[in-house]
Amino acid sequence: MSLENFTVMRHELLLTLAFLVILLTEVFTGEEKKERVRILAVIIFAIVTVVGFLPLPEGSIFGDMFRATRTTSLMKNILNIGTLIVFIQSYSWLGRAENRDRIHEYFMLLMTTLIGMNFMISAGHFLMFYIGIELATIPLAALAAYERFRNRSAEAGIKLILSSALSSGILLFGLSMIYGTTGSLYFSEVAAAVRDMPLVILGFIFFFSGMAFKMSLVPFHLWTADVYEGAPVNVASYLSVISKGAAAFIFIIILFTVFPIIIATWEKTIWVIAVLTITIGNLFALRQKNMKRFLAFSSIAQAGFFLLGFIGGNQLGMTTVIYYALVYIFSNLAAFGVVSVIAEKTGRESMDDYDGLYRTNPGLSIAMMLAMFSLAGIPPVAGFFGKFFLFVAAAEKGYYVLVTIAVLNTIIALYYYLLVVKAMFINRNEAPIEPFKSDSMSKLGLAICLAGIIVTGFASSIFEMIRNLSYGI
Amino acid sequence: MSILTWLVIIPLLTITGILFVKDARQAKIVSAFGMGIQLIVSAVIVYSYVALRNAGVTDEMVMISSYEWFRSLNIYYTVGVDGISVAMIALTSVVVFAGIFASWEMDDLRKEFFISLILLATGVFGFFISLDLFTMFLFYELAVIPMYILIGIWGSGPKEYAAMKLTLMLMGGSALLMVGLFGIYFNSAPDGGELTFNIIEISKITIPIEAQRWFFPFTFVGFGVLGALFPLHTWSPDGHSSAPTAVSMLHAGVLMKLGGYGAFRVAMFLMPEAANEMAWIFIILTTISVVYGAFGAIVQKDLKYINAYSSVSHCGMVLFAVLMMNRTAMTGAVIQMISHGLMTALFFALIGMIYGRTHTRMINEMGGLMKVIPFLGVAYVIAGLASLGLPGLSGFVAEMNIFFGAFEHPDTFRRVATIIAVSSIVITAVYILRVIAILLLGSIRDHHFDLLDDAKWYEKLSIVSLLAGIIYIGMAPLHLSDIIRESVMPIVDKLL
Amino acid sequence: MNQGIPLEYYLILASAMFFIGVYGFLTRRNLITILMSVELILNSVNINFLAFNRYLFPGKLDGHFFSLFVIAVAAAEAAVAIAIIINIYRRFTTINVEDVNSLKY
Amino acid sequence: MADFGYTLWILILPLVTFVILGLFGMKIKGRMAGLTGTASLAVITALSYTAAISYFTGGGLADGVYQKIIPFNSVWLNLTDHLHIDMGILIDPISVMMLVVISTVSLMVHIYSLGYMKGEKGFERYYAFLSLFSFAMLGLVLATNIFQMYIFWELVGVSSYLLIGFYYDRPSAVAASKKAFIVTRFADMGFLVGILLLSFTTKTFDFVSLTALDGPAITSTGGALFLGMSLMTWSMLLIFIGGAGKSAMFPLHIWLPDAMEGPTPVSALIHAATMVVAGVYLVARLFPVYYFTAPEALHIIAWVGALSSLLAAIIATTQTDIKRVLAYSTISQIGYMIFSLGVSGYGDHDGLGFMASNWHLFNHAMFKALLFLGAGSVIHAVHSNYMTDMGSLRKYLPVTHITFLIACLTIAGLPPLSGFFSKDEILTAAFHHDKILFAIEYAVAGLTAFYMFRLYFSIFHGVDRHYHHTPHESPAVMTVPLIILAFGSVFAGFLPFSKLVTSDGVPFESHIEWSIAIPSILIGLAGITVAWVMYRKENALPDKIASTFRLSYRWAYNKFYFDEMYIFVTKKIIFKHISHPVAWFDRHIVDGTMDGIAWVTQSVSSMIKGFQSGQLQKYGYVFVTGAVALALLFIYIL
Repeated sequence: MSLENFTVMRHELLLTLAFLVILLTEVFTGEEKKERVRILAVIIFAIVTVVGFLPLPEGSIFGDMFRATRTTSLMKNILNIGTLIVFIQSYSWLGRAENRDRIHEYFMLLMTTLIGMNFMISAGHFLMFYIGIELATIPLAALAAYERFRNRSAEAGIKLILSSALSSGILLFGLSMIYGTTGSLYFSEVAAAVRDMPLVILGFIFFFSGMAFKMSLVPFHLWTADVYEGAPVNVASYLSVISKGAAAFIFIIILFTVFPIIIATWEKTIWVIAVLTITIGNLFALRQKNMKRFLAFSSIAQAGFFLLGFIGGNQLGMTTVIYYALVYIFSNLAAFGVVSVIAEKTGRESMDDYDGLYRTNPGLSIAMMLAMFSLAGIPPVAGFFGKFFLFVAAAEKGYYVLVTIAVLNTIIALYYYLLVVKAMFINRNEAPIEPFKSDSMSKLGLAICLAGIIVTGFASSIFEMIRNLSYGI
Repeated sequence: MSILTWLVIIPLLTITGILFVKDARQAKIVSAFGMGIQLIVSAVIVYSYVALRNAGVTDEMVMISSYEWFRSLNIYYTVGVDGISVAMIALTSVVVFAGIFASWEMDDLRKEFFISLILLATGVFGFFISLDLFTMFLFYELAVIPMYILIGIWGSGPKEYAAMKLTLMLMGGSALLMVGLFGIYFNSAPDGGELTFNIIEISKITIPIEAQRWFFPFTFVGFGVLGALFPLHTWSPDGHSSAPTAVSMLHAGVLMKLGGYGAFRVAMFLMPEAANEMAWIFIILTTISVVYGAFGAIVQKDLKYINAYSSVSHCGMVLFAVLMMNRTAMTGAVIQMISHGLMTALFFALIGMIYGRTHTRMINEMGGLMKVIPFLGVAYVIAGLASLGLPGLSGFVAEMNIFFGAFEHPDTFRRVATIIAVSSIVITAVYILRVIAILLLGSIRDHHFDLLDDAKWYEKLSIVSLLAGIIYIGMAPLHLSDIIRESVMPIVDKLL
Repeated sequence: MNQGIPLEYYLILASAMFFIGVYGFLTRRNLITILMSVELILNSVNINFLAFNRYLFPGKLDGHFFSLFVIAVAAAEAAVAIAIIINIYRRFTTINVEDVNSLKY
Repeated sequence: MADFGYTLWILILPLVTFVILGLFGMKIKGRMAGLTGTASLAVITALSYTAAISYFTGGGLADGVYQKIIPFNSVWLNLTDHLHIDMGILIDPISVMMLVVISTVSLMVHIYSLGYMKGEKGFERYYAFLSLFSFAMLGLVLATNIFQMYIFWELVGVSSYLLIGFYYDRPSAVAASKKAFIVTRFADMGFLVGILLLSFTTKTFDFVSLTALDGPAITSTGGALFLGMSLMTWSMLLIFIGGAGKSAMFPLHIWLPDAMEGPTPVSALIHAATMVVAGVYLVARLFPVYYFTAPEALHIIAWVGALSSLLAAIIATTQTDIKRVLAYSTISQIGYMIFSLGVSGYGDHDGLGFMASNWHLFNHAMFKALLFLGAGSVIHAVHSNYMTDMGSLRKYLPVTHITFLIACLTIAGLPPLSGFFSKDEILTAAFHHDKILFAIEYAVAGLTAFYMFRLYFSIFHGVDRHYHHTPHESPAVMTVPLIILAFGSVFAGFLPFSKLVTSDGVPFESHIEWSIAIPSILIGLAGITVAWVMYRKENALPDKIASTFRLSYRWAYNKFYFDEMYIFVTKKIIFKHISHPVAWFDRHIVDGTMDGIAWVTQSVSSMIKGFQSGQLQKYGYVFVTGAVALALLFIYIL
């Protein structure tokens, strides 16, 4: 094993490097210059993101415990893009006085979780996968509790860490059963040895619920809304987009590569869970007034839509999941971006506060509207393409009933997304949010998201590229 | 680039233009200019279509151009027209043009209004030129969604409720439609080969009958919601009554036609066997629509409600005719779409103009308006007469084609349905005359109305452009009907 | 060679621990106790892994390593959790889980 | 045969006039508009007369038979593979006769209106509508096919609507116009369905092939039986419903008396002379089809005609509004014509009823237009419609008086005035067909004489009402048309009608059957005498008779409560029990379902909010339960 082999770990290594750079600057910068870490982090991460796109050799190291393929590197790049946007969006929030001494923590913790996710995605062995998943979760709990002086932040932190501990416990218990029946923890060996027998199914279901927790699928979703609401906006957006996207990626990889043999079982599971998730997510989102909570439930429902790509086990399915994740990253980050700008400037987070927003802040309203339309799947924005292709993927395998339930659910979803649009454009308000100028970093973040929302849909080459890198069972 | 694509590009350019004008007042000038050009382009398309046909081109679709889009799913941006779409394009551009002028006095958020309106129009144009189900669906939804904003912001009455209901019901329809499209797509290559969304390609194969049985209802009902198929029409009264003038015009005039157009261009053309099997269910529903809408209109007091129910009746007639599946009835359906599009747009324009003057839409609060606003009054009467199917105006031509086509079937069921549908012409007369009598005739009930002004130049322009269409079709229907008669043949041939 | 305690015993133990842990998680009111219940769950997993490795697949060490890592990760988890619990105590002046419910519906 | 290409102008001219007056009428205001309309109609009249003369003087004859000539025909709209709607001109005896009638009366009315409508607001609109009507009516009679006829039929209806509602600020006029339109529209629905049935049996709309003895209609077997009558009979009956609606036949007659709300010249033109006889024309046009394939329908037609004439005559004896008396008289007379067609045979002398009907139509147009215009002149003078406000007007309105008297004598059927001849032929035809119907018509003849002279005596004799303004004779522009029409009424009886208009186009000789004519003259005289006794001088006799037959008088006075029945059906049944429930159903059930779905979604959403309790342990509980449930589900069930 030569040193060159480590280049397959480029994403992880780069991130680690970036992590170290931030750590060192932390150490060597004076108190008054700490704010500059923000810009440094953004720049470094931009470089990491760009470098991630360079061609990469495929391969595996550590005795196939770590595998890098073009698919995984695509997934990592997508996560990088999302994280970059989150970094940009966090810029002004981190500038607050109370956050000043902990700016580097924020970046380091986020990068750590991203490293964890990258390991998760590249895992070839359940141990690597487990380490990745914990690395991606534990720092997030710390991040959720980032705002030390707010009750809600602390509550979000404890809810996240304890729920995730329970979920990883159950996941591990499931894994132990799978290990007991298959005798290995290597993906490739498990895949070969897995059989349709009760213990395996039980193990798989436990494993499944652990993953479902990560993706916040019903009924394992209950932490989601509380954590999103309590956590700082940017952490919530990271949780809802990057964390969920990564979970979806690794979940589809594991389903496709480790459990193809018991597809008959997990298809049914996913069918049930998808219906539950979409429906319950929508029903909860319907009533929400707090924007973060609202987006939390909407993201639960969105997670349900991801499952439509899982269910067929087909190449198109994986394509659409990755594609939709990309679209979803842009859309949801745009939404969270607007929420975060408004929360930052005015401290208001309720949907009622958005009444009449268009008349005072047209730019933000348009961005929010596009985001909502994209999430709802309205043309011509990317969400339409994403949803359409997801449905195509499910329909390809003949899951028409599921597709019908899902499309009918899009109507409920449309209803609550339109409520936001209604608040901004239609409702009148005695005391609307005052006109304000967003800082250039927020603008940049939103601009990237909006460009993504618009371009990703029409640019078929993106879809085709993803398709070429995807595989089915 | 095909000239058809300009139909999508021009509105988009117009929108860009509106974005860049400083003065919101200029927005309407830019819109009017853009839509004027659109009207000219439509005229050129009609002309070149006729020229092509005269030159002996017998292809089902002409002016086809196609660009690859999503290669792996075989999705193309494919446009092309036949006589039906050409006619619909012409209708749309006239109605949009008239709509711009009908909203000349829009004062609140004017730029946004025109942008949304033209975006809606873009969707409609795109829908009519699309030959690829994916793009067609995309444009379909694109046309529906601006309605929410348009009604919500610039509407009146319970606008939020109406806008939400309308949007959700229409999108519900499109959700069903989407399932139907998937069914079509995945059965578009029953003998192996590449799946396709291309309508012409699919029409060449036969979708397995089992699949048709499943997906025909989805597709038909999906389009039917927009075509006000009973009992899924209830978005129409509320939506129309709350919408601002130009939106009602466009929506009732053009958007509802998407339903009828899609119903035969997609649902029936691609799944003819199932269409034949299930026609009876929908014939019953549409017959109910026709009579029910008319009866519903009789007792309404709000002008817009009357017209909305009337639209239910008339659009029911479109679907009714479509389901009769022969050349005459299909021709009638298309002419009815155009005729109804023109006259209902005219109605809504007039209602908007009257409302703008009297600030009420309740017929019993008005009266004798013919004296003070003769131009609008006369136009209203003509629209009414067109609506009740007076010869010499467009409605008659359409209805006769429909009745004769429907009656051509020798079976008793269809004939009885036809006779029931024919009865709507009497009921229509009742409510139209009732409105005219209460609204325009008699003595003036409120003395504030003595001082009303008659139509302004832009209102006249709007009205005259619609009236011209109604009268032209009514007086010399042969051109239009021959163009359409040729074009419905491929569809009818498949259905037989 | 396995004439001592049969595998089943370990598995029953592990299952019992697992469910005791879950039960504890669901019923204990003190956040620290809940955390301890989680440790129970993780330890039951460890027993499972070790037992399976030892009895069924003695040739490899996957299970052993796995439990080592689980222990390490559990420690990290506990560290963060306790840090947050301390913060909870500061903010809410209680570590009763039922009182930490300002976020709901 | 002569070239009739110029007849196209008969259609084009009034349309052009309408468009010009309609678009620019407001600009050219007043008299000019009237003169334009009148001039255009004068040209049309000249063309019509030219056509008639050249047709009847040999231009239309070939082999001793009047031919159907189609100088112009072009496809207007293609319907099915067999059916296409044409627009064209058909010249044959009845259409030419109708041309003469329409153009004459219309011209008279145009001229008369110059005086009568002088100073009215909307003068140019009035002439525009008159032109539209002329166009529609001429198009109707010249139609080459049944569908063209239907088209113009509708246009006639709408122009009638517009003209009845000319005084649109009067609620009664508005109501009347609406009623007229809707009732005739209802009848037209029958017409349309009839056309549908007919055209799909015969695969043609064309009158020439429909009425050809070897054509598809007459040679058809009649189609399947439905309720005991063949499809053809049904279709012809339905078509007749259209005719009955336009011609105000019982029970669709209710609109006509109300239609008198329109300006009087309009009543003269549309509701007396031309439009209302469209039903007669329609049956006459399709007469061979009726006769050969739908004799049952023809039988019904005869009864409808007879009943209408009787009922209308009875009602007419009790009305006091002079225009209403004339309206019922019109219904009664049209009943005669319809009846006459119903009892007619086909060919040669058997076709006497056909000839008589058309002849009566012709004569009736003259004298009824005269009566209406005369009544208009009276109304113009005293500003009232009620005979109770009139009396002794002969002193003030000499010309009107004389012409009105001539018209009354004509309608009463006294020789040698034109009414005598045509009525006599009708009675003769009836006598040979059915004795009961004959008796009814005899009675009607007497009633007619009675109510007309009741009218006459009440207006021109009796007490002098001491008018506020002394009534004075109308200007020449109004009296000259009266005189012309009076001439027409007197001399039309001498036209050799049986040489011109016959059922099969072959001229025949007709004679007066004195055995029928003399009793009818006597009955007419008896009616006049009774009227003379009762109304010559103011006396108590009419009231006494009225109170003696109180019940029947009240029934007749209230027009046998037909209006009330219709109102009951429309308001109480259609509005109350159909439309309101439909509207309610739509708002509450159909719409309610949609709202209900939304409501259910919202409530479910509220119901399940308890799951998100904020309690970490509850979350864990759901988590574990979910996992276990899934496991159980998949291990044991699926």
